[in-house]
Amino acid sequence: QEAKTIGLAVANLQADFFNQIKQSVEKEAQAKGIEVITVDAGGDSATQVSQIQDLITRDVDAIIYIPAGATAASVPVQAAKAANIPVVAVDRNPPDAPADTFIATDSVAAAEELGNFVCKTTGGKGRLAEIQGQIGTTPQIDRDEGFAKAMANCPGIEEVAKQASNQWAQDEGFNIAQAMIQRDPEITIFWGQADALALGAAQAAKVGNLTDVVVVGFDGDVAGLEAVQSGTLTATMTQQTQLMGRLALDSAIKLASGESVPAMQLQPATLTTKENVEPFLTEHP
Amino acid sequence: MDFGGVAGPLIGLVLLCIGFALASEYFLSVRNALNILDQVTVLGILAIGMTMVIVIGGIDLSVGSVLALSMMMMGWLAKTAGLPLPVAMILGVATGAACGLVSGLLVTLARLPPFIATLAVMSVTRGLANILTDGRQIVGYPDWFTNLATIRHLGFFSVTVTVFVVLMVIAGVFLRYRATGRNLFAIGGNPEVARLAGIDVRRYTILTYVAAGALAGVAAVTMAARLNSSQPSAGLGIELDTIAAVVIGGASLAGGVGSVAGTLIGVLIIGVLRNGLNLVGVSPFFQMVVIGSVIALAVAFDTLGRHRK
Amino acid sequence: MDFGGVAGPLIGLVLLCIGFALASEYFLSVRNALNILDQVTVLGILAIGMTMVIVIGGIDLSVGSVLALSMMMMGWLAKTAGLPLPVAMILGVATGAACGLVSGLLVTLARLPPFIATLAVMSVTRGLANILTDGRQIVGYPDWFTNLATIRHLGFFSVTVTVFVVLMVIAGVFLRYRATGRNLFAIGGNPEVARLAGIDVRRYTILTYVAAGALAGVAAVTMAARLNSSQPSAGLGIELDTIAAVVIGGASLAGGVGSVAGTLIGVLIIGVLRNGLNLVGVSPFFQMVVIGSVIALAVAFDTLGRHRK
Amino acid sequence: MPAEALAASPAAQTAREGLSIRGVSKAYGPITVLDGIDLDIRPGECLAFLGENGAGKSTLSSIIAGVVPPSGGTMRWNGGAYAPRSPAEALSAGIGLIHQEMRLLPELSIAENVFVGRMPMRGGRVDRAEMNRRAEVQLRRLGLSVPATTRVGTLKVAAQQQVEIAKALTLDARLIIFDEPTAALGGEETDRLFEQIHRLKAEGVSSVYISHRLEEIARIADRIAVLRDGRLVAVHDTADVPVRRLVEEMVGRSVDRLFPELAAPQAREVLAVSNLTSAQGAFRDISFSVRAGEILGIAGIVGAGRTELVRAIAGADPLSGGEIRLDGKPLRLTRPRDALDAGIVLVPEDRKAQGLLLEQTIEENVAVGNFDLMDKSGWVWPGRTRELAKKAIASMGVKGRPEQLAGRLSGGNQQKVVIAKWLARSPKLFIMDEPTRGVDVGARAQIYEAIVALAKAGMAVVVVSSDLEEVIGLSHRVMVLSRGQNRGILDRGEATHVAIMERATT
Ligand SMILES: Nc1ncnc2c1ncn2[C@@H]1O[C@H](COP(=O)(O)OP(=O)(O)OP(=O)(O)O)[C@@H](O)[C@H]1O
Ligand SMILES: Nc1ncnc2c1ncn2[C@@H]1O[C@H](COP(=O)(O)OP(=O)(O)OP(=O)(O)O)[C@@H](O)[C@H]1O
Ligand SMILES: [Mg+2]
Ligand SMILES: [Mg+2]
Repeated sequence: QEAKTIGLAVANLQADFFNQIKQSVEKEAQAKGIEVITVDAGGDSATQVSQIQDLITRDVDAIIYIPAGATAASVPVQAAKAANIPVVAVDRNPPDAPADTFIATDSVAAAEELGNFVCKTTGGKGRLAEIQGQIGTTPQIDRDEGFAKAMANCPGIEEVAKQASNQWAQDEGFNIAQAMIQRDPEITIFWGQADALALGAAQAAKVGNLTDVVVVGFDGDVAGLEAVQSGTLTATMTQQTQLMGRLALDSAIKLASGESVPAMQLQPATLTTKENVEPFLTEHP
Repeated sequence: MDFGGVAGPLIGLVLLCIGFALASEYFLSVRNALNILDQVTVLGILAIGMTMVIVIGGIDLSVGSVLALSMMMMGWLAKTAGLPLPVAMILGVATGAACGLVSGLLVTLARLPPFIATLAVMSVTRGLANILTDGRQIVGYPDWFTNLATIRHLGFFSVTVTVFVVLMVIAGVFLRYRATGRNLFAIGGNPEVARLAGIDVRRYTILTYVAAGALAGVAAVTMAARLNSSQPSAGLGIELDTIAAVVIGGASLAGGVGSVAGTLIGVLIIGVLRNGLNLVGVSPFFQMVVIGSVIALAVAFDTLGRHRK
Repeated sequence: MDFGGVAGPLIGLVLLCIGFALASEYFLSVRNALNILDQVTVLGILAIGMTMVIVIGGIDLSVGSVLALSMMMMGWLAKTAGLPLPVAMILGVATGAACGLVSGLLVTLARLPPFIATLAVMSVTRGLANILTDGRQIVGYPDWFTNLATIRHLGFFSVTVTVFVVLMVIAGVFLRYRATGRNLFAIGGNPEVARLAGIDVRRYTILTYVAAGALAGVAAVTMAARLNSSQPSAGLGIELDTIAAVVIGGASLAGGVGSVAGTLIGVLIIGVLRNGLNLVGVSPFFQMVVIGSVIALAVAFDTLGRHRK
Repeated sequence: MPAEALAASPAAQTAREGLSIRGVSKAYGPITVLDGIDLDIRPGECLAFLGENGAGKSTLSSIIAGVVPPSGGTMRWNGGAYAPRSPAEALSAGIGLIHQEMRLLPELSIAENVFVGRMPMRGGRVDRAEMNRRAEVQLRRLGLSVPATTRVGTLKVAAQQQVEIAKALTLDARLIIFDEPTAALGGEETDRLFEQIHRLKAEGVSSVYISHRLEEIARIADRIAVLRDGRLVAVHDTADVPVRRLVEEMVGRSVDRLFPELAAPQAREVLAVSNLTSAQGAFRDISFSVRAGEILGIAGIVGAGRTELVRAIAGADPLSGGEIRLDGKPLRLTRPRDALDAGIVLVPEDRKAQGLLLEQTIEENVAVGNFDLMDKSGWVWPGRTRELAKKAIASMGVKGRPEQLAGRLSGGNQQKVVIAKWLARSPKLFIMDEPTRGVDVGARAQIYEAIVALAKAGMAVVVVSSDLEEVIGLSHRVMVLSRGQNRGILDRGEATHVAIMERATT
């Protein structure tokens, strides 16, 4: 049986990371002559359950599921399975009902690598301010965990501030960082758990006339990469969104035609600095 | 039945259905109709409460957040505090009612405009919903619980859809045929007139917000069953959808006008739109454009029609 | 100056500042004061337009989305269409004004309730903002542009803050000392009385929404400079903050009451709250609880005080 | 209750039955509105409250009906202590009020308005059939025959007032307070109402009747309580008190004559209307003219189309044909501003809905629409606004300060503000629709004086009124409308009650 129609349920297109995956899936599908039906949950899991229901009604051959909400809901996977439609989970996987395959970046490892880099560039010394993502979400928890692992091996860096954002948004990052600088003008390192947060922090550092701060982000979205190139960000972890999109589509096609794919397909993220950012900007991995 | 008030939106709904039936072969089927009912259950239950609030001339921005708090409270009570799930369900609904009580008191005793009172409650309850588990969701409800939302008895209605339909009927009868229900229209028309007629405006106002809160609690239980989890981010932004549904259904934000039948149609218009656009495969961004336009059209159609009369 | 209308919120603001000054040693400094001004610029510019809309008895839910569309339009015109940035900036503001025109026409000609008209525009413009670049953000503005938001001239005001302050003053003078401005209050008080008094209610209503849209466009340029990018998700949910600021500032959602001075205080209350809570290091969830409570308290304080008079 | 039982021992019953008010006072902040009122209302009597605007009549009524609490004093009702905390409590004790500001629920039906808060139930449901039936019976008695399912918002002012009255009459109350029930009614409807009050009397129900029309009070009241500045001045048996005395008591001075002398109009024609036809069908083919210095009265029964006619001339309503000339120049009126710019002003019939911004100050109300008088370039100077407001207040003798909220003024004073506001424009044509609705005698005399002064100053004046006394006493000529048509224009000599009514009812 040949796959013709693939359903793509995106968590939230307002987040660049998801949007890039979506674009990659659509681009790849167009090249392969497959129809993709995209739905956007706008971050709400209940909406997403409805949308998956609609995709099932629409009789798609496979569903690519990027779960919305704090952590992945299992209901969509169960519903699809009940209708004999294979599911490819991307970024997050429902723990109690895993999808047929799971494609994601190994966030813990990536965050640890980033932490080690920070330790190295600063010579293992400095005052660290951390801007977390939305509390309780999988990426926030994983990135916290990975970075903390690295910091445990880097005693010279002192964590002086840690504050969560609500929407992973740049404006929030700006305001939170501004407050942090107000409290402690001696901050030397900003770690934003997403590029947007890091960019906000960088802007705050600029306005606050902080020189020689190291600002690192995560995701490697276009704005983040350009900022790395211009030196605004010291480094970011580039997730291979294009690759993940292609992989998701390929897996979906394979599953639809009855082939098997590995249950876990974790992708590494690339530590990106001024030295290696160039190719990523011309073609995002 | 008297179609007076709901003829406009009803025509809109029918047109919409015809359009989608033509555009997508998957639209017109019993299964899809049941799907739509499934999908609008939460919105519909919230809209019942919102109808009453809007009829008395108020507005409730907090429904989405109250839903989230009730949902988390239920989950927390069942999972962390170890209460039996049915008890936790009841306490979840009670949580919603308590939030409604706060809104009601803010509106009547503190004399806050409903917009502000419920905006404040919205912010506070969203915070509390997150604080309860530090932003994490609660998963792993027993099967019987999720079955409430997923198993369609006799091939038709799941328990949650049944609850929705029953609540609609009760609220419809209440607003049309009970003196108490009619009094709500008097309050919305002019609270001073209502007071002079011996209606206890304060008490009714408070009770209306309590009812809306309790219904948000019921919606929360429904959604938890549907999602098989409790999420602190649930219901984000749903208040605007709910208000839109009620107003599309012919209610006036100035108060004193509205009906449950109209609201049902409003809810279905939104549900059918979302479902149909997904089935046709309209891209998400373009969906926003279409939904906004249809809302404007539906209400314009109705108000212009009414004005010409 | 006449503190009549704004005394209540002003006291609230002062209390808040005293509280934060005691709670955090970092709060009370010129630099932090400038930070706060920076942080409220976008909200403040939006609130100016919202004040006028609320004064005429309307409401504008679309400001956040219109901001996003204007921002994307500016970016798209500059980056993709290749227009010079200053021209794109002007066209960005014009985009906002055009959206306001649509809202105004929906309210006056199609007779939609402002809530629904602007809700529809909100949905449509958010969709368009995303469609323009398929949801991608636009980055890489020239330095001179971001400097508008970041460089504090003479150690004090950045260009964007200056624009905000100037707009506040203009709007304040307009609403208090121009016949046109006073007429807006009459329209909000009772549109029929205003019409019989020779005021062209329709025209003024449309122009008010256009002004609010244009101001959302100005806010968009400001935000783009501040963020050094254009984002289709910008301004999500900011409409509720904006309305809250205006109402905290003493305006009435029933129309006919409001002032720019009050709005400024409302905006500062929200700005100080956010900034102060960040300085004290309060977690975001607990911030929601505090912000909701303070909003309720501030308005209750004001309305109860007014009622006692 | 059988009438014989009442007659048996009246003295004993006064003690046990009826309402006795002792030392009731009311203050709003520092302002005392009622001051130590002692009054008895006997069973089966109709007691009138008489007093100037702002004397405290409505406030006293509101206290009796539990709408506002008194600041001091006590009441006893049928022998027991009576201190209602809400209208609900007063209603259940058998005391009802029809409020001066008729405020109905425009979106609901007539029947639902009549029975709001106490709908008849059957089998757990509202018994709509019964409710509609009873409402229709009551309305027919009042002379209004429309289906009880009609939406109240579609009714004209007069019919709405009748609905309000029907509401009170179906209360089953033992004491009903009518606060200016006839302000919007014509003679016919008033007669019907009086029949109903007589019926109540016969059933032993007490009533309080408030009106500024002395002749009505003379007809219906058994006794008259005169209030002035919040104090009870006197209580009279209606039979033995001359009108002159009443007026003196309520105004505190004597009002020699209500209507001032008219001066002869000039020859110059200011307004010439020919073949005017409403786009909404309220009137057709109307022609008349008004000269400088002339007062033209427009009479007619309720619903004759008078309001629509003057609104159209003021640019507020659309026309479908005919011509309006002002000073010989034809006007094209598409909106009120056009009329204002041409020099036509209108004092509308419903001051609350059309004339005043209730939540704004007197100053603001006077200024709106008059900003161009103060500064052509559109700037607003607080000093000038204040000055204009002060002048306006002085010109009409408004009891109020510029910074006072218009909604807090008594009805008469509100009316004066609306007139004063347009006086400031020195218009060419001054139109007033029911200018003295709800206005006390003293103030009425002042308003008449102002109207005559306008004419003397060379303005053309048009006065629409349902009060025949008023049109006759005030006008050089009277035009009578009936069912949207001009039934003739009567000169001052010919305009008698009979002549007008004959034409008005054809
Ligand atoms: N809520 C209020 N606050 C302050 N003053 C008030 C309020 N209500 C009424 N008053 C004042 O009380 C006085 C008496 O008012 P009331 O309405 O009883 O007069 P009235 O005799 O009924 O006059 P009218 O004939 O014009 O109806 C007026 O001066 C009025 O301004
Ligand atoms: N908008 C309208 N459309 C159609 N008919 C109308 C409209 N407004 C009023 N009418 C009708 O026009 C007639 C004249 O009404 P109008 O209010 O002018 O009477 P009036 O003589 O001023 O009496 P009143 O004392 O009630 O003011 C009425 O029969 C009314 O029903
Ligand atoms: Mg009165
Ligand atoms: Mg009239």
